[in-house]
Amino acid sequence: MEAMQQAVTPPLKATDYKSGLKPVWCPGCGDFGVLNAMCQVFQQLELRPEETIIFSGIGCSSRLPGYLKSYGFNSVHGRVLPIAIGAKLANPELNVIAAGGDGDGFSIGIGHFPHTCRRNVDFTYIVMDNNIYGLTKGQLSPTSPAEMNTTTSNFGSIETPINPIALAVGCEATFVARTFAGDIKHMVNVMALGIQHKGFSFIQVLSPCVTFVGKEQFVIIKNKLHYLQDDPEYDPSDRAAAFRVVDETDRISVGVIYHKHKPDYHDNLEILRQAAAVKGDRKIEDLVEIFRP
Amino acid sequence: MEAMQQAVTPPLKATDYKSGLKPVWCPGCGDFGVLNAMCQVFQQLELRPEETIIFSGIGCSSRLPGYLKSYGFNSVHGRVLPIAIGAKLANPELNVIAAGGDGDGFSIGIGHFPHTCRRNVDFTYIVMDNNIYGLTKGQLSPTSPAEMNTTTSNFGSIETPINPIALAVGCEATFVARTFAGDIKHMVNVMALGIQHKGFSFIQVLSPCVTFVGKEQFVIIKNKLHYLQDDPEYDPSDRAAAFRVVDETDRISVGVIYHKHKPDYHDNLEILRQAAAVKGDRKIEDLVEIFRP
Amino acid sequence: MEGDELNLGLVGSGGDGVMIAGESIVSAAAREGLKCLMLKSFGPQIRGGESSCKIRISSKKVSAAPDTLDVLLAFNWNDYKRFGSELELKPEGVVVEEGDSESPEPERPIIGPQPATIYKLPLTRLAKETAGTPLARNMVALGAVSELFGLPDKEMKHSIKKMFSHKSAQIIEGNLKAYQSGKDYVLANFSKPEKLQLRIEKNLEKRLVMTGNDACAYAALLAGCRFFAGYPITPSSEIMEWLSVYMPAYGGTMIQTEDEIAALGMVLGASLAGAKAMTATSGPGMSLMTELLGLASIAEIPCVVVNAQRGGPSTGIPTKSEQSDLMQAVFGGHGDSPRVVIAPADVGDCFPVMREAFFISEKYQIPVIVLSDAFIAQCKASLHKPDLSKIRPWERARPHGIPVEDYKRFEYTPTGVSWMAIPGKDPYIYRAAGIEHDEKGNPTSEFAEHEKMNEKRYRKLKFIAEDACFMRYYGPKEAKVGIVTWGSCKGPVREAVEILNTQGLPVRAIVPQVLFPLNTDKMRAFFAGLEHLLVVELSYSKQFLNLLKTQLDLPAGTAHYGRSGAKPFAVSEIIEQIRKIAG
Amino acid sequence: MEGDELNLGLVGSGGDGVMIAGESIVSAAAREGLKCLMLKSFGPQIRGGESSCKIRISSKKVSAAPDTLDVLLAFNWNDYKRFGSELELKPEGVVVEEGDSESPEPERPIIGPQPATIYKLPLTRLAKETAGTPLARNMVALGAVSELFGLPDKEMKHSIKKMFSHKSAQIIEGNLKAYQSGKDYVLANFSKPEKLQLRIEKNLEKRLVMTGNDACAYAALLAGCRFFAGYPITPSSEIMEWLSVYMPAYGGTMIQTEDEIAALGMVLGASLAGAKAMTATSGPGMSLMTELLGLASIAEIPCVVVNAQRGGPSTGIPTKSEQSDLMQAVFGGHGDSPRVVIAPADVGDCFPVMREAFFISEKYQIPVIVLSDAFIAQCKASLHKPDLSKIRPWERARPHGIPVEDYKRFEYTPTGVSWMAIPGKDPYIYRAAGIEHDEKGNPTSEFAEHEKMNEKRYRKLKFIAEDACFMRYYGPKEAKVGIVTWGSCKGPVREAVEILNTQGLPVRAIVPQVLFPLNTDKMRAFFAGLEHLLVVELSYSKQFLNLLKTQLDLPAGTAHYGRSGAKPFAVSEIIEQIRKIAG
Ligand SMILES: Cc1ncc(C[n+]2csc(CCOP(=O)(O)OP(=O)(O)O)c2C)c(N)n1
Ligand SMILES: Cc1ncc(C[n+]2csc(CCOP(=O)(O)OP(=O)(O)O)c2C)c(N)n1
Ligand code: SF4
Ligand code: SF4
Ligand SMILES: [Mg+2]
Ligand SMILES: [Mg+2]
Repeated sequence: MEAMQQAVTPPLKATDYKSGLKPVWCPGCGDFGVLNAMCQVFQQLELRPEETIIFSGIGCSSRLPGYLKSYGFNSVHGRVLPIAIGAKLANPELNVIAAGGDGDGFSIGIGHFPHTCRRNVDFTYIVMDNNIYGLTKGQLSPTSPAEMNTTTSNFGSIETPINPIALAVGCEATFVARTFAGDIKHMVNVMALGIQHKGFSFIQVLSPCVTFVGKEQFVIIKNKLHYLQDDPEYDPSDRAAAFRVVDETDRISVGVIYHKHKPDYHDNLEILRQAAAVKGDRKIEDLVEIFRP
Repeated sequence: MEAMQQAVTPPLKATDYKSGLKPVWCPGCGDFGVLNAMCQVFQQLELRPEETIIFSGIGCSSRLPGYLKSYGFNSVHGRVLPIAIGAKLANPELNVIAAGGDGDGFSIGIGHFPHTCRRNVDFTYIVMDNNIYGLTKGQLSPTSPAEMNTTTSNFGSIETPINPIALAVGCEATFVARTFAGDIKHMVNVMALGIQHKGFSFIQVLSPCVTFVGKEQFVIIKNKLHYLQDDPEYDPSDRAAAFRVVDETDRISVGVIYHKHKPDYHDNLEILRQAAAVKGDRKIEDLVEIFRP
Repeated sequence: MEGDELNLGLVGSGGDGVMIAGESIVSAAAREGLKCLMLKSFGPQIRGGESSCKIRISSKKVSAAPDTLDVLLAFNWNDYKRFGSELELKPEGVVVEEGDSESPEPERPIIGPQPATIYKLPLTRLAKETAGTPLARNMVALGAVSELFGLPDKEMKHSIKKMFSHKSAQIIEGNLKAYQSGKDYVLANFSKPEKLQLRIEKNLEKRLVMTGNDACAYAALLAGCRFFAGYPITPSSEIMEWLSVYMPAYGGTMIQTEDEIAALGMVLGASLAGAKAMTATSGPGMSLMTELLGLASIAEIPCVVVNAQRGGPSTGIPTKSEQSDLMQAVFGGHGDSPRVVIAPADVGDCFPVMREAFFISEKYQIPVIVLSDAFIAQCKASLHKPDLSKIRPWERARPHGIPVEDYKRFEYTPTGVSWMAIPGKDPYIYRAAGIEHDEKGNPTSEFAEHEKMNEKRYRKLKFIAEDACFMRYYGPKEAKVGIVTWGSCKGPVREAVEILNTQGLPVRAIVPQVLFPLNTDKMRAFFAGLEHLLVVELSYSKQFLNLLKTQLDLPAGTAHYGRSGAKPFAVSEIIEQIRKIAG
Repeated sequence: MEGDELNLGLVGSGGDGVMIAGESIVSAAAREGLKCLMLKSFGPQIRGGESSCKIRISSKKVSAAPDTLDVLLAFNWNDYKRFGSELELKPEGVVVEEGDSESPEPERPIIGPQPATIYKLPLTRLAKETAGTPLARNMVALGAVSELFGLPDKEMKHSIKKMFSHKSAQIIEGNLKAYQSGKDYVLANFSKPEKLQLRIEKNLEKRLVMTGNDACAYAALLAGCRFFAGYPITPSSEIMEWLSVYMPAYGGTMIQTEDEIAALGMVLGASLAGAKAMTATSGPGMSLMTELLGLASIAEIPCVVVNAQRGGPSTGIPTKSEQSDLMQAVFGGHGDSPRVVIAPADVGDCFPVMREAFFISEKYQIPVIVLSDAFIAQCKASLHKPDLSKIRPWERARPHGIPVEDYKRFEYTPTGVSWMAIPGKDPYIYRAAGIEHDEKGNPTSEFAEHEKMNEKRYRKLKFIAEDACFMRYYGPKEAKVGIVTWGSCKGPVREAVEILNTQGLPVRAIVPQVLFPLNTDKMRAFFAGLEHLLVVELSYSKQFLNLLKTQLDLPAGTAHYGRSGAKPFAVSEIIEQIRKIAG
C-alpha cells in the first residue's frame, strides 16, 4: 500500500467505523442493529477501512455503505454480487463485503445468486431480510409470507415465498448462516465467522421493518429463535441436516447452517494462470508473433 | 373458438405435428429426438395445434418452435419463462410449453427459474441440456462439468456446474423430471406426465451436442442411466429422496424425480378475483366515483 | 395572490401530519368545485423525516404548482431548511406558525422576502385541549388556515371526517374539535387578511381528485387492459398498487414480477396470447426493458409501457422529476427498432394519452412508451370528470376469410400492419421470432428480406404520425414568439404564455403529446410566422431539442432553455427566458 | 481484375473445406507480403451447411471486400444459390468447378454475367487418388487455383502444412499431394488466363493475419487491460475466446459470466478496485447493459465495452453486419448519462481505437463504447505490424498530497475529472453511488447539486472531443463533393473516392473514429468548400445522420445514403450514389 505509509494507523474502536452520516432509516429499524454489529466485527477482526469495501444494491438496507467508514459503493438494484466479485477478483487483497435487502437479492438479483454460490469467490454477502420492500414503501417481497397483505397484494399474497437458505444450500454455497438483527452478539459472532470463511459466505439477517411490517416482528421472531450452537447434535457440514433446517416452520434456527471446505475461485484461478503461462511466457509485445501466418 | 368452427379438425398423426421447415441442427444432434418425442406426445394427448403454443429463447434447442406445427414464438435469450407465464395467465385455455437450452435456462435465464417454480403456473418447461453453448459454437455452459475444455475455458473449467434438478427441487417446483434424447419412449412418457401435471412441470432432457461435445455422449449417458420407474423403492413425493438423487455422480437417474400436488397459480388467482370482486361490482365507468373527494 | 387563487405551502416532520392536512385542503377545494393541485416533497428519511407540500387553489384555472407562496404553514422551522428554495414566499405572503404572544421569536431561515404578517397559534396546546393529543396540531392549523383565508368550512369538515373515516368516532370528534379551535382562535385574535381571501364562485361542479398514476391506471382499465405485470419503483409504483386493487375484479391479472425484464416478458406473452397488456416503471426499469422492447418491435407485439420519469441517470433522484428519458425512449434499442413515444402534459391528460397508447399499440402492433414524469405521476389534482365514453377498447385486426395455409403473420401491406391471429382463438397458426424473418415468420438472414421487413416496420410510423397525432396549442395564432415544450413543462409554459399575453407580449406555445413519430406538418405549420422560437425542457443534455432536430429542421436561431430536473420550472423562470429571446 | 489484384469467391458445403481453403490462401498471401482480406458467410445450418467466403488479394491496397469476383471456386452449385447475390462474377470472371470433359454440364444458377471461362477438374477423383479421401478435394482445388492465377506456390505449401500441423505426417503429405495434383492437372489441361495473373512484387515485408476481434483483444491486453468479464455472443465471442487463452498468462482474469448484466457488473467492480477492465458483446447484450452503463456514467467508473454490431433489431441477424446500434450507444441510457463512442474503421484500426478507448476511459473516468461491427470483427485481414510501443497503459489520476479528510472523490474541477482513489492502495476512503451525490459522494436530492454534477459529468466531453479526436481523410482537399461515413463503411467509401478521383470526379471523405463527442470544428472545417455532401451508413433508420444532426448543423441539401445491413456496401453502389448527387 504505497501511498499509505504516511497514514496513521492506530487500532480503531468499534464506533470509529461509523462514517458519521446520519442514517435515513426509521427509528427502530432492524438495520441499525446490523450497522452496529458490523462496526463491532470490523473492530474485532481489525479490518482496516482503507482495505475494506462494502458494496450494496438499492433499498433501505443498501444504504449501509454510507454509514460505515470504509470504501463503499451503493450501486444499483440487484447487481451487488457481480460488482463485488469483480472487485475481489481484480484486487484479492481487499476485504469485500456485499450487503442488501431481500428484494435486491432474491427478486431482481436472484439470477446472480446461484452463480455466485458456485464460483465461491472469497467475500461475504449479508442480506437484511425484512420480508418487504422498505424503500419503495411496502410492496410484496420474494420472502413475504403467503397471504401477506401489502400494497401490491391487497387481497393477500398468492405466491409461495423464496427460501433464501434453501437456495443457498441447494446451490452449494460454502458458508450459509442466519442471524437476527435483535441479537447483536449473535450477529457479531456469525458475521465474524462468515468474514473469516475462505470462499463465499452468505448470511441472512432477519431485520424487521418497523414501518411496513411492524415493530412486533422483533418479538415474534425472538420467540421462535432456535440457536444452533446450543444444539450439540447439529452438524453444519451435513447438507441433509441443513435441508431439514430450512424446512422448519415452527421455529427459526439461527447460526451457521451449512459450512463446507472447498478451494475458492482465486485458488483455482492461480492454478489456471500457471497452466496458461506457457501461452504467455514472453513480453506482451512479442505476443504479436502468434499472428504470423 | 369463434373463427375456428370452419376449420376441419380430423385427428392428427404424430408426423402431422411437424411444420415442414427443415431443422438447422447438425446431423445426429440430440434435439432431433426431442422434436420427434414432442410430436408423439402431442398426438397422444391430442393437443390441437391451434390451441397450443411453444415458446423458446435463443440457442440451437430454441429453434424447436419453428419445427412444430402449432403457434410458436422463438423469443430472446433467457426470457422464455416470463413470456410463457404471461401467455398462460392471459389465456388459461392454451396449452403452453416452454423450451430452450442449458445456457438459455440456467445462465442468462436463471433468475426467472426460482420465481417460476414458486408461482406454479400450469405449463411445461423442457430444457435440452447439452452442457455447452451450441449455437454460439462451443463455449462453457453453466452445466458444463468441471475441468471441461471449451473455447472459453481453454485450460479447463474452474467453475462448479449448476445442477438444474437440485435447483428445481430446492425451489419447490411441483413436477421435476429428467429424461434422455436417446430414448424416445422414455421422453414421450415423461413429457406426457409433465404436460398433464397441473402446475409447473420442469423436464431436463439430456440432449447431446454432437458437434461441440461429441457423439460419444450418447453412449456415455446411456451407460449411466438409472430408470426410476424400475426402482420400486423410489417415491417421487419424497423431497429428501429427490435431493439424494440429485447428488448422484456414478449414475444418472431418469424419470419423475419429484412430484407434488399444490393449487396452481390460476386456482389462487380465481380465489383472489372473488375476494376482489367487492371492489369492482360495478361498471368500469362507474368506478370513477372512487375519485370523488 | 393573483386575483382568485391561493398558494399554500406546508412544512413539518413526520408526526406533524403535513400530508393529511394538505390532502384535506385539496379534497375540500375539489368538493367545492375549485381547481387545485398539490405537489409533495420529502427529505431522505424513509419515514418520519421532513416533508412539505405546495398547494394551489383557484376557481379559474390551475396549470402549475405555485412558484411562490401566499401562505406558509410551518410546523417546524428546522424542517423548512431542507425545502427553503422550494417554499419561497411572495412579497405579500404570510406565515402561520406555532407560538403565542409570549413565546420567544423563532429563527426563521426564510429564503426570499420576509413575511408580511405572521400568525402565531398555540397549535400544540389547543390540540391537547381539544383532541387530547398533540398529534392533532395539524387540525388546529387547518382550522386556522381555513378561517384566515376563507376555505370552504363545510367541505373542510367533510374532508376531515373522510380522512379519518377508518378511525373511531371519538378520534373523528377530537379532530373536528381541534379544527374548530383553530378557527375560533383566529376569530378571537386576528383579523382576516383582506387581500388573501379565496374567492369561491357559486354552483361550481364538484371535481374528482386523483394523481397522474391513478389516472394512468384507471384509463388503462377503461381502454381494455386486463393484464399488468410490473416491478415496484418510485414514482410509478402507485399504478400497480391501484391495479392490484381494481384489476382482479374485472377478471384481469396484476402480477408483481421478479424484475422489470420479467415484467415486460410477461406483458409480451400475454399480449401475444390476446390480452391488452401493459407495465409501468421508471428510468432504471426502463433500461432493463431495453432488450425486450426490441423484441416487441421486431415481433410486432402490441404493448404499453408507462415510464414515470424521475431524476437520472442511474438511481439518480428517485423522488424528483426530470425529462431525461426521452432519447432513450425513442432511440434506446439496438438495431433499427421502431416504437412510439407519447407523453401526457398533466394529470387529466393521462386519460386521452392512455387511450391513444392502447389504440396505437393495438392497431399498429408496435410498442408504445408513455412518458409520464414524477410531477404528473404523483401530483394530486382536482379535475373535471373526463368523458369516459371516449375510452373504448380497440380490437386488433385478426385474420379471417382466407385459407389457413395462406396466412402470413408478417404480410407486407400498404400500412405495414398485418393480421395478427390469437392462439387458441384463431385457426391461423403462425410462428413469431426475434430473429429476422420473412412474411410467414420463418427465420432469414438475407439482405432483401431484412430491408423489406425494416421498411414494413418503419412504414407504420408514417401512418401513426397522421392517425394519432395530438397536440395542445396556447396563445394567439398571430404571436411572433413561439415555445415548444412537452410533458409536465406544459404547466409553467402555459401559464407564462398567458401572463405574457396579458402583459402585451404575444406568445404562443405548442405541446405535442405524440413525440415520436412527430407530426412534422403540424410542427412546421406552428413555426410559420414566428420570429423567435424557444424549446423548453427539463433535461441537462437537451434531449427534446435533439429529438426535434432528428425529425425536422428547426427555424434558424431557435433558442433553447433547459436544465436538470429535481425542481419544476417556475413560471417566472420561463417568462424571463422568453423575454430574453423576444428582446 | 483491376490491375494487380485478385478477387476470389469460394462456395461449398460443410465437408468441402471452404474455410480451410480460404484461410490457406490468405496466409500464403500475407507471408508473401500481399495485402488481403477475407469475409466469411454461412447459411443457417449450425454445422455442415452451406458456407462461402470472398477473398481479395493485392500487392497495393485492399480496403473492402470484393464487389464482384475474378474467380469463383464452386464445390457445389446448389450451395451457390443461397449466396448468389454475394458472389457475383465480373464480366471477365472465370469459374473453377468439379467435373471433366465427359461429365454432363451442371446447372449453374449464376447471378449476373456468365463466366468467361470454366475450368473443370475431377476434384474428387484426384483427391482420392492422391490423399486417399474425397475430403482433400479442397486441396486439389487450391492447387488448381494456385497454378491458374499465380498464387505464391511456396507459401501455399507452407500454409497447408501449418493448417494441418496438428495432424499426422501422413495426412499432411496426402494434402500436399492433392494440392500438387491440382497444379499438375492445370498444367496438363489448361493454359493460364493471362489477364488473371496475380502480380507479386519482390521483397514485400511479411504481414500479420488477424481478425478485428483478435486485434481488439490483443490491443486491450497491450493497453493494460487485466480484467475481462463477458458472455458469449456472435459476432464478438472471439474476443473473450482469445483472452481466455492469453489473459491468464499475464496475471489477468477472464471470466465468463451468467449474462451481460453480470459481465458489466464485474467490470465495474474490478475497475473500481483499480483494474483496467472491459467486456465485449453485441446488440442484445448491449441492451442488457443499459442500466449498468448509466451507473458507470454517474459513478464515473472507467470501463470499455466493445459492441461488435450485427443485424438488428432484437436477435435479428446474428451472422451479418449492420451499423444500427449507434444511437443506442450514444443516447441509450435513461437520465442524462454521458459516455464516449468510438469506432474502428477496419481491422488494423482496432489497435489505435482500443488504445484510445482505454486512454479516454481511464483519463476521464467515463464509460467508452467501442462500436465495431461484424465486417471488422470477423474479417480476416493481413496487416503491417502495428507500432505496439504506442499502446501503453494510461494510469488514473489518484489522490495524493492532501489530508485524507479533505479528499472529495467527485470534486468539481475545471475538466470535470476528479482524483480517483484505489481501495486497498490509497488511504483516501470514499463512497460512490448510483444515487445523485455531492462532491464527497453523499446522497443528495437537491436541484443545485444535481445540476452541478450534471455539468461536471458533461464537461468532460468538451475536453475529450479535443484530446482524443481522430479522423481519417481521403481524397483531395479541394474536392467539392464530400462524404461522411463511419466504421466498416470506410472500406467501400475509400475505394469509391479513389476510383472517382482517377475518373476525374474529385471527391473527398472524412471518417471520424470518435463519434461522440464529435470534434465539430474538424467536421465543419471539412464541410468548408463543399458543394455536395453525402452521409453514408448501413442503417435503415438513418442513425448516423441523426447523430450528426444532434451535434452540428449539416450543410443545406446534405444527401443521405443508407440501407439495412446484412450485406456490405458495394463500391459500385457508393459510386452510383455519389454520381447521383454530384450530377
Ligand atoms: C431496476 C430497479 N427497479 C426498481 C427499483 C426500485 N426499488 C428500489 S429499492 C427496491 C426494493 C427494496 O426492497 P429490499 O431490497 O428488500 O430492501 P429494503 O428497502 O426492504 O431494505 C425497489 C423495488 C430500482 N431502484 N431499480
Ligand atoms: C442477450 C444475449 N446474449 C447472448 C446471446 C448469444 N447466444 C445465443 S444462443 C446462446 C447460448 C446457447 O446455448 P444454450 O442455451 O445452451 O443452447 P444450445 O445452443 O446449446 O441448444 C448465446 C450465448 C444472445 N442471443 N442474446
Ligand atoms: S421502511 Fe422499514 S426497512 Fe426501511 S428504514 Fe424504515 S423500518 Fe427500516
Ligand atoms: S451445435 Fe450441437 S446442439 Fe447445436 S445443432 Fe449442432 S449438435 Fe445440436
Ligand atoms: Mg426488504
Ligand atoms: Mg446448450
